[in-house]
Amino acid sequence: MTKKMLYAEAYEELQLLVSELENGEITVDELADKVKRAAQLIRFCKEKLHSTELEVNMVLKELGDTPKTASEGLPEDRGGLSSDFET
Amino acid sequence: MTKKMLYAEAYEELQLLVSELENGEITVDELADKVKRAAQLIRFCKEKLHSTELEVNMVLKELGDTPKTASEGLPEDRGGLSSDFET
Amino acid sequence: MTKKMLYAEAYEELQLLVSELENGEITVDELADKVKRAAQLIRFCKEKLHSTELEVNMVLKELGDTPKTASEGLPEDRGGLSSDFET
Amino acid sequence: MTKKMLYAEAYEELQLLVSELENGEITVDELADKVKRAAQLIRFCKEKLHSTELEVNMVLKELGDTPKTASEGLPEDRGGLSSDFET
Amino acid sequence: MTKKMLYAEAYEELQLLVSELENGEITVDELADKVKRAAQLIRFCKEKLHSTELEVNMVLKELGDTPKTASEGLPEDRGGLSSDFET
Amino acid sequence: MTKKMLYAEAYEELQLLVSELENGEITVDELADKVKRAAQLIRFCKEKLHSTELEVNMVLKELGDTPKTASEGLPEDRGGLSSDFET
Amino acid sequence: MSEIINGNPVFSLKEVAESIKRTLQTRYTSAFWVRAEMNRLNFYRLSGHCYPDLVQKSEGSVIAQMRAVMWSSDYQRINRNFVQTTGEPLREGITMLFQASIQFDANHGLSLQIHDIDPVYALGELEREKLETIQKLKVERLFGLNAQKSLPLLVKRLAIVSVSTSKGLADFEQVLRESKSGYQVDLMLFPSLLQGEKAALQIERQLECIASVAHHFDAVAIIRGGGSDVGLTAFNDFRLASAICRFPLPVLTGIGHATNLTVVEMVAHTHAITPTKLAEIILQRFEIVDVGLDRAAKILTKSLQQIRLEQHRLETVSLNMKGLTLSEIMLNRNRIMDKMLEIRFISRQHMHHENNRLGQMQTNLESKSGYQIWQTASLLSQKENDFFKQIPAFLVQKFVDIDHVERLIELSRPEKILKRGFSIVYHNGRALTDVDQLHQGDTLDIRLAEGRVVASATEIYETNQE
Repeated sequence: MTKKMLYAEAYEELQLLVSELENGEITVDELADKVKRAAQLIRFCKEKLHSTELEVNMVLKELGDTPKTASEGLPEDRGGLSSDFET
Repeated sequence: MTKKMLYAEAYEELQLLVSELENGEITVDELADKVKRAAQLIRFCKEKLHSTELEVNMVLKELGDTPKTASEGLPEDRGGLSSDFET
Repeated sequence: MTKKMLYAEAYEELQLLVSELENGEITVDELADKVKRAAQLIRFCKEKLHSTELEVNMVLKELGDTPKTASEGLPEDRGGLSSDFET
Repeated sequence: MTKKMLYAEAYEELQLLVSELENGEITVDELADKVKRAAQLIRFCKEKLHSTELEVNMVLKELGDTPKTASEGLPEDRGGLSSDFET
Repeated sequence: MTKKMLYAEAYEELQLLVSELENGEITVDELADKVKRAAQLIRFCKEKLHSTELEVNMVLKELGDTPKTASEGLPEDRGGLSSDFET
Repeated sequence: MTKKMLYAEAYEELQLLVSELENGEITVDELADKVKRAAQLIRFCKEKLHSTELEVNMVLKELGDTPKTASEGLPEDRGGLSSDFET
Repeated sequence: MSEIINGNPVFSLKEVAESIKRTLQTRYTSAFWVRAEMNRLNFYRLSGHCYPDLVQKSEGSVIAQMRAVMWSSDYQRINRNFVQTTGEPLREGITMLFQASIQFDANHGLSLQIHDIDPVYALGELEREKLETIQKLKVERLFGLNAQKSLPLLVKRLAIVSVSTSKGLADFEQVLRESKSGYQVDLMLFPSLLQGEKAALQIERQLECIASVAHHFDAVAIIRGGGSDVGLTAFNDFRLASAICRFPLPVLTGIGHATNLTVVEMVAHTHAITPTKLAEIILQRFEIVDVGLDRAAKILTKSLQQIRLEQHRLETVSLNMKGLTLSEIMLNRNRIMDKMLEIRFISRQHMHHENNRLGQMQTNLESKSGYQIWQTASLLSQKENDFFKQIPAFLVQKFVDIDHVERLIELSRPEKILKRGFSIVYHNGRALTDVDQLHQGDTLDIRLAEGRVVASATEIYETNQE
């Protein structure tokens, strides 16, 4: 089964790798592969963090653009939002 | 079941999201979606507050316009108001 | 069942609304409606303070042949207002 | 069966040889051959270690070259990495 | 059966000769031969030791020429060694 | 049967003679012959001893010329000795 | 004076009356105090005199009865004093303390002439009477009943029991009318006398009348002007009081007086000490409501505050969320960075360690193999020494042994023995060792170290013969 990896899983695996390394459970034979894997995981996590940050920043920026007090006037096209907002 | 969301519910959900964030219960994987949801909720709450404020202001303005003592003369067209007052 | 709203009830309801407002027991969702209702009640109560209600003719008619009264000039026709005010 | 020797196996054999030497379990007749074998093992281990070090350093260097904060902009060609990253 | 003598055997025979001598088990008639034999054995052992030492020293010298820490750079022509190293 | 006399036999015979002499078992008549025989034997033994000593000394001298510690370098021409040494 | 008829003295009625009068006058020379109930006052407007009936009752029945007279001048004085003290004129039905003297008139018979009445005692009696009324109301569970009626928040329709000309009523209406806020209170007057004997009954009638149209009214007000404290008797009347207790609407009183509360006031829903005061009380209720409404209107604006507060909270939550989100990302980024540094450090350390171990191994290998060779070599040379060291000693020992043997042999040589003086005696070619076979005269060949001697045996001795 192929599924996209989660950040949490990647981080967990990374932690495992580090603790194996710390406890000297990794032999020289495995070392290069393990470090490669760790690098892959780190890169993946960084990517994920970056994309999340971009997304979050965009959302937050949009939010920040709405006036602080509603009384200062909301953009017109948002009038429909609250009525669209259903659960 | 689709129903319109309440401000109270939205605010509660928002607070839940924030407290999850505070307690570090949100993984990086969920973060973007959760923040999006929070932004949606905030926007909804702001809308709701704004519309409520407009409504309240209108009501209060109307109320303020009615003279304090009836002896100063009531507007005629309000005679019907009391008769509309049914439960 | 339609019954005339009592002043006391109206005043009491108003008081309740006001104390809810004061204690912040009203959610944003209810706020506009509650404020509207309170304004309506205030207006109704104010009307009452300054309106005439006693229908002297009716009293005399009901008393029939026993009007021993020397009514000192009552307003002729204010009776209609209060009777319109039903709940 | 011919298989590539592992560092761990090599090191173990080496340890055995050295401890035999220490315990005087090696006769003069075997000495030269054993020392030759030990030298071979040491050389193999060093090679292995060196190549591992080169590999690890390269991986770490590559990793270190990625900007520290993702927000400072990632190279474009790494965009595909996270999506390639499946388990 | 003719086979090359081992250092260990030679040394053992020598020890036997010494103890025979000590115990007075050697007659004057044998003495010369025995002495000759002992000398032969001693010479053989010395030869053996010497050649072993030379061999060991050469191996160790070769090994010593490789830097002790791999990180200081291994000679290029030894790159193939580890891959030749099979068991 | 004529065979070369052994030092051991000669010495034994001498000892026999001496004990006979000591026990007075030899008459004056035999005495001269026995003494003659003894002198003969003594001479033989001495000669044997001398020749043995010479031989041993020669061996020792040869051996003594080889250095005591093998590490100080063995003469080259003795390299072949150990290989000649077969049993 | 008296005639004799049939032998008996006979007196005329007048004589008898005068005799009685004389007797009484001599017997009752001064006035005295009498306690009695004034059953009837019997005031004659024309003459101004009163002829009260006095009675004494016991358990409901009259046990003594006497007429009395109060002359106009006495009555004026007495009544003035009485009103002054008790707040009401002399009236019937209460027990009083009279100062009286006995009068006898031929025409009118016996009567007590009242000179004075103790108003203080009457006051006590009145009070007692009032208490009895209250007690009775309580017994009948009427007392306080009207107070339980709920007075509407706004008393807008008020039935008034008063006299149309009453100053009190005028004051009451004026206060209501002149209320600055222009509150509207509708009044309807049900006129009635408020003092005098008929007052209680009239009031009661009007109350009945009002009760029949009670649904038009919020309350009834009994209004009586201030000034005179006289004539409040009606308001202690039991029947009126009980009617008020039972009245379907709240009964308010505005009865101006200075003395103690009347029973009617006690049982009324609300009482004010003057009509003006009552009007003020009613207006006050309006005022309270009005102020309440204004306050409510003001508080409604508080809802805007709530909205502001809510907006502020929302803003705070929003900022919080923003901060937390960014710090979460930062935290994770730092974690990843830490892991990277850790991996770098640990893997380098690992390799360094491994390298050191290998170096150690190499060093060990060198030293151990060198030592092994050195040790073997030294063992070998030890053996060599051991062996060759023994050889010379071995040979020397052998030489010594041979020398020893040689010396022994040397000592055994015959020549050596002969030289020391020994000689060998031969007989028949054999060396002699005893004299057994020897005979006298045998030839003996004696051998010396140097030379020979031939001799013959001359005497032979056995060994034991010597």
